[in-house]
Amino acid sequence: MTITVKFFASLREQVGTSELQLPVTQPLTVSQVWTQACGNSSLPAHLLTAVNLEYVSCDTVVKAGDEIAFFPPVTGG
Amino acid sequence: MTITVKFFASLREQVGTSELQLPVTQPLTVSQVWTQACGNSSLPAHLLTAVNLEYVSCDTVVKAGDEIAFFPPVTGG
Amino acid sequence: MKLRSFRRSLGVNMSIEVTTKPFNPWGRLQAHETSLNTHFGKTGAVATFVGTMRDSNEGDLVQTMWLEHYPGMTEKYLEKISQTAFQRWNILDTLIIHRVGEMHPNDTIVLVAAWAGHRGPAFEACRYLIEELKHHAPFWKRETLVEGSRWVETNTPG
Amino acid sequence: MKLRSFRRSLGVNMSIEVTTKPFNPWGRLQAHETSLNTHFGKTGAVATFVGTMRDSNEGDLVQTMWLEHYPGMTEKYLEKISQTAFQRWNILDTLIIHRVGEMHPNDTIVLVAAWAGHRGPAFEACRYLIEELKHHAPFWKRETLVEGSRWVETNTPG
Repeated sequence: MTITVKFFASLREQVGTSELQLPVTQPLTVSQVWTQACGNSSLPAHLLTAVNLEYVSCDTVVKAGDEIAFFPPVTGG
Repeated sequence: MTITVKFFASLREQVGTSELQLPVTQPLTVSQVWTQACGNSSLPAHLLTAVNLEYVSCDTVVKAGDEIAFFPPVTGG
Repeated sequence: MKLRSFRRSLGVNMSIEVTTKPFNPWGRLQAHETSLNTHFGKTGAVATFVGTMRDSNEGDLVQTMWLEHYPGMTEKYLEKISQTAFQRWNILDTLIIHRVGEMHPNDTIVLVAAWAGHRGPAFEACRYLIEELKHHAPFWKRETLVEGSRWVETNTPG
Repeated sequence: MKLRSFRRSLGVNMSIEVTTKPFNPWGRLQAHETSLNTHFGKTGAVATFVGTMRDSNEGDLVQTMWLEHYPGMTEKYLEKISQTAFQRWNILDTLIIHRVGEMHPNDTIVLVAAWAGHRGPAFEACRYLIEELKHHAPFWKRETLVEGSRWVETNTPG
């Protein structure tokens, strides 16, 4: 039972990977996913978070099979 | 010594001509031009007026050689 | 009718055309951009508006439309609002093309475009130009319906 | 990348494309209009915005740009804002095309267009779409300068 964690743009470079699988044995918030995935640091306030391709707040609870993404402010268009 | 008086669109049809020459022997306001050109009626409030291709108010004074235009509200674009 | 094209110093470029001929707005935008060599790499944004003849108005089918204008004053007014747009916004180029004479449903009536470094000035200048044109430029529409014809009395509010 | 095109009932037409290939915005608008047979004579207005890569940013020359995105979420977000535009304004059709991958100065980055019966809804929907896209759609720009490269940190305010 895992979740997929994705990182984009400058954050992807900082984390050093674009994607990893995280085992989950209990419900986790997005903030807790960050902490587990990124070595116990707390989620930086400026980062954006999405679960299953939709923006969410950092206290959203995720479950096995979900795709969680972390990324910096967007700059398209 | 004359001025050119032009009419456009529905007003042109009502007046029955697109252009006429009006003799001038003294300074006239745009309103007075209308009255002389159009049989002593007073200038209808909804009409727009231009002198030498620029919008003016009806009390603007015109002189020989000027081109005065009267027309209804515009509907371009 | 001739193309009035103005190339001024200080990067002020405005083009105005009043034409009796049908025109393709996208082809004209393409051609205009091709001519903008001086803005290569400087233009970050272009906002455009294209107005097209609809086949009905106020509940009636419209078969053809006749667009009358005041030659001379029209061009002068469009030049004036283009100059004002350059004074108010940080823009690089403007283009206005307006059809006159007889036209049919789906024909392009008007094209307005504003090029700028950034999107705010491009949008604002484009909107300003079409609103000023609609409210003040001396054009008049006459519609031919299934039975009879009529002058259009007012434009749709912006 | 594939074209996501939606043809719904109730006259709701929205098209979204994310592409790695260079595209000509005016050619695409022309082609899109040709496909709009159902709106023949109904469209009175179209407002468009085209964003183009500039050759400098924050005072530095930019040689190439890399546009990263979040595949899947990007398209979903663009669909969402297109649907919202149809809910808020009386519009007939929308088109969004966004480039990703490597690009060069003067390349088109983004095209947004909204077709409507009248100009107010066309302008407002077009502006809404580009603002929402710029502020929230998951795209990121990385610029290659004469020396080195950097991620763009913020967009120009609208």
